[in-house]
Amino acid sequence: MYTETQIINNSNDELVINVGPQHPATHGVLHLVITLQGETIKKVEPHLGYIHRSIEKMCESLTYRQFICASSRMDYLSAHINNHACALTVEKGAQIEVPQRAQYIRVIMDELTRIASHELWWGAMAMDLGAFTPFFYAFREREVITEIMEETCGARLTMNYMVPGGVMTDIHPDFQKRVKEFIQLFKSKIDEYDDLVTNNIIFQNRTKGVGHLSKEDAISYGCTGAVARASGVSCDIRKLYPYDIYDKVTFNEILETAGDSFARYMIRMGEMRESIKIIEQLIDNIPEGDYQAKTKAVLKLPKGDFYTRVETARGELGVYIVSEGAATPYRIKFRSPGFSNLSALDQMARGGKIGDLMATMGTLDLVIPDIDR
Amino acid sequence: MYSLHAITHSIQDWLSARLSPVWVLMIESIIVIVLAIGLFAVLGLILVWLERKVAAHMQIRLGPNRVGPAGIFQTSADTLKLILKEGLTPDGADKFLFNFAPFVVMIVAMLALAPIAFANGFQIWDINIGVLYVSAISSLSVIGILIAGWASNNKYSLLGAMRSGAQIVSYELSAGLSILTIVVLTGSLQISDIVHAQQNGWWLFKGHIPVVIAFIIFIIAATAETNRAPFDLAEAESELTAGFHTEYSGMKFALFFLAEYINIFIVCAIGATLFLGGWMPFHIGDWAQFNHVMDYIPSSIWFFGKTFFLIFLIMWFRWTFPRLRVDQLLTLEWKYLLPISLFNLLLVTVIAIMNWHF
Amino acid sequence: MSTVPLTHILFVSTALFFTGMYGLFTRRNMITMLMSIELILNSVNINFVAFNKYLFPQKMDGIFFSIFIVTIAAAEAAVAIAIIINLYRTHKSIDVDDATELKW
Amino acid sequence: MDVKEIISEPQSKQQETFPGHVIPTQGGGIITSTIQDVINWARSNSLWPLTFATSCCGIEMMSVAPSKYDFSRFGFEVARASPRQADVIIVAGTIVQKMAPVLKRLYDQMADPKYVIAMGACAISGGPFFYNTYSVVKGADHVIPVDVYIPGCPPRPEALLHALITLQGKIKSGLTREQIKANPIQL
Amino acid sequence: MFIKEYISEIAKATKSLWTGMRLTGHYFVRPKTVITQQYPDNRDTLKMADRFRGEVIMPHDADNLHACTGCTACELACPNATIKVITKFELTPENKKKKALDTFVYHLDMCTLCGLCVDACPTGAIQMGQNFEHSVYDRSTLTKKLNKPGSKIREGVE
Amino acid sequence: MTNEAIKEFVFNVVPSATFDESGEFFTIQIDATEWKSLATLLRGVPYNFNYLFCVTCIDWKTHFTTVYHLTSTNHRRAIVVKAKVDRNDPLIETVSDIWKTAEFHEREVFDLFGVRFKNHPDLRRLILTDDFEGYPLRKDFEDAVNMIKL
Amino acid sequence: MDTSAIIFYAISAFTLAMGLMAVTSSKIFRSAIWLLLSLVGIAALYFWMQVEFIAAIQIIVYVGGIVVLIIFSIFLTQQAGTKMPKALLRRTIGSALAAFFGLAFSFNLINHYGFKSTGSQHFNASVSDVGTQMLSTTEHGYILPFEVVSMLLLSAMIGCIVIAIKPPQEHAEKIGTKPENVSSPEPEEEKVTENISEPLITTEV
Amino acid sequence: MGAFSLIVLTIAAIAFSAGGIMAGKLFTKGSKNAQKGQPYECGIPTETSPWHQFNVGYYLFALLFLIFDVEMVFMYPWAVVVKKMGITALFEIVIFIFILFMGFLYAHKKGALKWM
Ligand code: SF4
Ligand code: SF4
Ligand code: SF4
Repeated sequence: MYTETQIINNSNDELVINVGPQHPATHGVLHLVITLQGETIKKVEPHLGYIHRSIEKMCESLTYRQFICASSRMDYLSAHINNHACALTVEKGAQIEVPQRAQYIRVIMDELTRIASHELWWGAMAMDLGAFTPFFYAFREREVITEIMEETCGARLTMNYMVPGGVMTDIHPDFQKRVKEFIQLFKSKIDEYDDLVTNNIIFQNRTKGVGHLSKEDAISYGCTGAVARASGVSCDIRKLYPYDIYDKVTFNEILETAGDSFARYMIRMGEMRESIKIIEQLIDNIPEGDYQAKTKAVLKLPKGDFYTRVETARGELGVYIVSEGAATPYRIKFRSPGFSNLSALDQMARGGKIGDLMATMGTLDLVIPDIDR
Repeated sequence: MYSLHAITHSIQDWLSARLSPVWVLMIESIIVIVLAIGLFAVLGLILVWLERKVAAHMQIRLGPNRVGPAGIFQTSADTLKLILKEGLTPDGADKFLFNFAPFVVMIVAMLALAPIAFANGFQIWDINIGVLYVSAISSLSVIGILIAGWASNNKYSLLGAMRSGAQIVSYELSAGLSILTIVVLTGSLQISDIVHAQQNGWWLFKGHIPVVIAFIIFIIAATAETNRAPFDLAEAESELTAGFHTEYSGMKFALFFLAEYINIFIVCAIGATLFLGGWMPFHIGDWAQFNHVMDYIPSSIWFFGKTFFLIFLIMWFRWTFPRLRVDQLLTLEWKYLLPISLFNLLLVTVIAIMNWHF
Repeated sequence: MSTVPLTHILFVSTALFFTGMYGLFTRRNMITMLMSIELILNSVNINFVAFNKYLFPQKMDGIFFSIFIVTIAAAEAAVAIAIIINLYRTHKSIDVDDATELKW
Repeated sequence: MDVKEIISEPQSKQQETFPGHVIPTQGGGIITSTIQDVINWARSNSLWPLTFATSCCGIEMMSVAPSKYDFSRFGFEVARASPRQADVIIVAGTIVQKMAPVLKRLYDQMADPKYVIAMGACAISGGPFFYNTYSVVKGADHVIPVDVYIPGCPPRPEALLHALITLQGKIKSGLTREQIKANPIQL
Repeated sequence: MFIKEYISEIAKATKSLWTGMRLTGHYFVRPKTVITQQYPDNRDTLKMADRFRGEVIMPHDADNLHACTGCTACELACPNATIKVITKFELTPENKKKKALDTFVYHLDMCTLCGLCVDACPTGAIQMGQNFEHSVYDRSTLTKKLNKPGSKIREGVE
Repeated sequence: MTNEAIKEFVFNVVPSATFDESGEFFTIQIDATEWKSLATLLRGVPYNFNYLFCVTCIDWKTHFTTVYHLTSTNHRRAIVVKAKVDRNDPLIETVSDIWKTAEFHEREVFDLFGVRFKNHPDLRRLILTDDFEGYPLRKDFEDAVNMIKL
Repeated sequence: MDTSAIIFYAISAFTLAMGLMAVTSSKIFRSAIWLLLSLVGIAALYFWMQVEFIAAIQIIVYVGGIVVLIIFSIFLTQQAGTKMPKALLRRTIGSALAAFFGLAFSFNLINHYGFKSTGSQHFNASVSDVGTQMLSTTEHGYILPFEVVSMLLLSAMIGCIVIAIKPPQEHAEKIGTKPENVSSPEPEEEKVTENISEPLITTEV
Repeated sequence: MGAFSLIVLTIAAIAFSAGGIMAGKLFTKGSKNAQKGQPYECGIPTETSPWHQFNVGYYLFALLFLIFDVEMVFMYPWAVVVKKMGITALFEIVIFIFILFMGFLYAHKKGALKWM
């Protein structure tokens, strides 16, 4: 059935192995066909589509309120940010003015999501490299975020909290208090992360100089997020094209120049700290007011096309809506960050060892449904 | 002072008084078989349970606690389930070797038990080349893994087997060299001699820093030889799914699983014997009163206590560190451990010859 | 062990020796030939130890000889396998017949 | 034959000869309930999952492992990467047409006895992707037989634990899927 | 010098490893840090957040009355047609034909728990329930009828 | 750099190009045949559009439009190029040699729309199975078995 | 015939059988495993003869070293699962006959000679005796061979390395190196990359 | 019990393993299907035989290991008597190790200890 996986061994000291779709290291159902010589990787060929859920086709028949719901299933780790991007696009098209309060809440939620996502990445990456305990420590803090989310949004993962024109409900009365508690907790725990993983000699040896991606390649492959920033490409949408209130907060765009797995790791660790900074700036200043703009019952976008870029935990997410003026989009395209980042995998992994591939994959932080859509 | 020594001797005497030597041998063999199998089963159950509990507490969780008090029957349930699970053989596998491999690892693990002194006088065979014998036998364990990896007809298995092959043979060297440091100090390979040489203090404390270095190297090498994280490349889950036992299921898999833990026990027992005095209670020089108090604790408890302490160390490693890459693993051995242990051995020799140790 | 005469041990080692010989003659594959040679060396070892033990129990030269034979066997195996693998790399074959025909 | 008959018939016949509770086994033989109970006890308490997750539900499945929910309390934590050693496959996430043969193969390659939990709306019915999608399999039970269904999108970790307890209940009862369908067991 | 570098390298490595071990050791000896909630045992004390979306429910009051008018707004709002509202025509006391709810079919097995239907409902007839223990052996039992048998619409709900 | 400058620059190479400034981004509309030469120019000096961040396609029932979103890491200006592709024989030149990311994106477009990219190094189905029939994101795609219409 | 004799014959039979299978098996990996078992059998023989030291050496060097090395070389060079080509029948028969006659001749010789000793004398080759004699510089000492052995091992090691290490350039071309950066073909490429390295300005959004 | 215990322990191991496997066979009947016997490769059918030449740089380590292994064999008798024999033995072994260490350094310099 799968003619694409029919592999012919032409040279006899090459070995072709499949990693995935069911493999603990591919974090889902990515299928990599790896050509090995000894244990040295000669070629990595990603095969996608094992979780292609035809979201783009489906969205063509969903209304602008409903399709946001589907978008949180793509990059479920940045569900809020995905929803945010969709909401922004619809707002841009329908020219809805979002109340300040909603913007603050959205940004706080985004940054919380980013921390949660990076925490999961951190644990899972350490697990890829064979350390199990970080996973548990990471989830300890992540659970706190999840609880905060659940309290306000009503769900733990696929919150569906952002709607065109604002957020679905107002924040929970305890929200600010709990977020502040979390910030305190997190600040004390992130040093533990450094003790356990960052400074660990084995970890450093396994990631430094591994999966190198040059700056030119990063741009040419369209990499975004931590992957591109680790190669020295400044590409934080929050800084370059600020949306909502990102232009009002001060934070640094973390840049590294090494371009290897360790640089990508350090970028994400730095981003968590920056996110904390952003939340700290916002959490006490949420203005009073509406949390949702008044919108029509049936949203319709004018004819034309609308493109929004936001920075998810994985990089730049683009939502491209082509509207014909109906209540449903004519065509939707999600430009997912993982898709482009994945295309650079071959470049990064070539010449490395299988163990290096795991380090590279781990620091790429792929979410496969995001790539397949 | 009570010891198992007396019990074994009384059994021996009782039997020899009544039966002909052949029968005595037979009955003794049966006793040994039953004891060995029992030890295997109990050790397997306890060690797996212990590991899960240790892991859980390091990971701020509880670990098994629903099957029996504190989950102590968890591993029994697991074992029973594994026994009752279908043990399938892949079609493409070399069927004979595939089924033969678990036996090899089991036999190797069992044979290595022979010279271990579990308590004062409680030893199956006090072989005169004791530690050499153990390192010889444990060098066999790689064979089982190679057979298993090859016979499975699976790429992951084969890669895993080759990795562990290179790894185990490499680390045998530094393990052997650190064993040699103690041999130099005691001048005997026999386990009982080594234990008795530590009557006035364990080598770890008597032998200055070189012995401590040797001890550390031994622990590292033991971890590597038993394919434990951070050296568990043979079954590197995130790279090679389950490594050399990817295709094994049911009881055959359980045997590999068990053999891994038994091997840990054996290397730790050897480590405890060499560096921590085996069943020898904690003695300080010729401070007779203190030593006498210590003697009241049975020797078997001393032995198991020390062994389990080392096992705990190895578990601690596993739940803390990331896995090494294959080349780093080999570099660690060939660039660091081997030269250091060679040099260290010479240092210990000087100490031994000069009688600088206590 | 008194009931087993020396000759029986010698029979075993001789049989092993000729088993190795047979392998050496029939096999055309270098690795299997190497394996046959190991068998032959081993049979000699048995003899050394047995002679030492049965005939000259007060000396230990047989033991020493077998130790040195083991050493030499190891060195020989190491070098041989290095050669075999190198040969394989250049010729993609480790058949002796192929190796003799090709210049290398 | 009607499923109810399968259950009722041998029971009524055998009850007279055997003192214990008698259950027919798959192979046709009959084992008295005590041995069977012990076997089922072992099986139900040692469910090793396959590390199989396709999408969002997989994250909640992962959340069951860490400290807060800690499925190791049930002895589930020995997650195996190889289907040969796994007992239960938790279908966590959407199954698409391309994945279906893979899932089938994984299930086929597992050693008996094996169990399946369908986690989340997608695995039960296609869930959010039921309509207007061309690539989603409408429920994992079209591909492999499923023992326990947990609705939710995604189900919370407690719900997965509940499903595992439910599965344990099923294994302890020793009944097959059809038998349970015919007369549902009470937990 | 080579040797000095060699040794300092080893020392640094050992230190970093020890730091990690100290951390795990730290947690190992402190059982208080264990944060496990023992799910089936804590069922009585387990309280979901009140906004938690576990399933869609239709509250009925003591007289077996609900607030659903059968307007199908929820059905339209649902992104994947989880809800099927079957309506019938009832005769009002004034002998006028009035649309009323016959069966409110809810496919729990398909619901994404997004809450859009609750948002859309003009009368607040449906809510998100907090129950999450839905595991079943048989998929067909997940298709639910939310209005209780014999239930009627509450007076005064339009 | 202004829209006018780009307009002129493009106009010199592709006289048939039309422009659209109404949307968020400056849009160039061209025909499929001119795309490759335009792309080469845009990538080169002076504009250096080195970052192709989105490639997609729209099925207008009468024709396809492949949409390229370009930006430059130097001057941070995004433009959109829309190339009209014949629906019956969808063929357009690949740009994967100019932007490496295009290789994957073009494969995806090929997979879902059936637009063939000339000289693409490895034009195979990326997401769907090899034996999948039809191109699902086309508006006339029908799949009676799997696609349950609401 | 006592227990010890029975054990001896059992071990011998095992060793011989495995040896025979090692040289006749048509699957090379199995052949290696039979060889391994045969070597283990020989080690058992040494244990039976109570020369434990030699037995341990046998296991460490032969089984743990040489056979592992052989298995590795099988992995490296062979389609290990496939059957090896059958040897020519002529050659098989010839070798079998030669071996058989050799065997018969030697048996005859051994029988004829009839060694007298039955091993009644106590024989003790403890490791310390071995060590003492090995290191002693007296007439019966083996110190010279001992040191020469190190030279032998040294030369073997160097030989292995020289033979096994491929010349670097050949090596580089065999193992997958990083591909050349697939750069855009147009001539302006160089300037473009220069542009990239300029400080990034964020104007005109 | 002497060397006889080795036989006894071997029997014990075989009994233990075989007993377990037999017990499993007795109680569990596995189902059969076409996929079950196929090698597991992450859910994708395996195309090429894994019994294929491997080109892994490990074997050089195995070669070196063999040499050092033999060296260790000589060191055991030495270690036993070194305390008795004193400085001469130390001297002898220093020469012995030194010569081998030369080889080790050579290997290091040639890059043999780097993994290919
Ligand atoms: S049920 Fe919901 S959460 Fe689970 S996989 Fe499907 S869409 Fe994701
Ligand atoms: S539940 Fe609400 S929205 Fe749905 S039919 Fe009833 S009244 Fe209308
Ligand atoms: S919660 Fe969402 S999916 Fe469920 S019935 Fe309501 S609208 Fe539909």
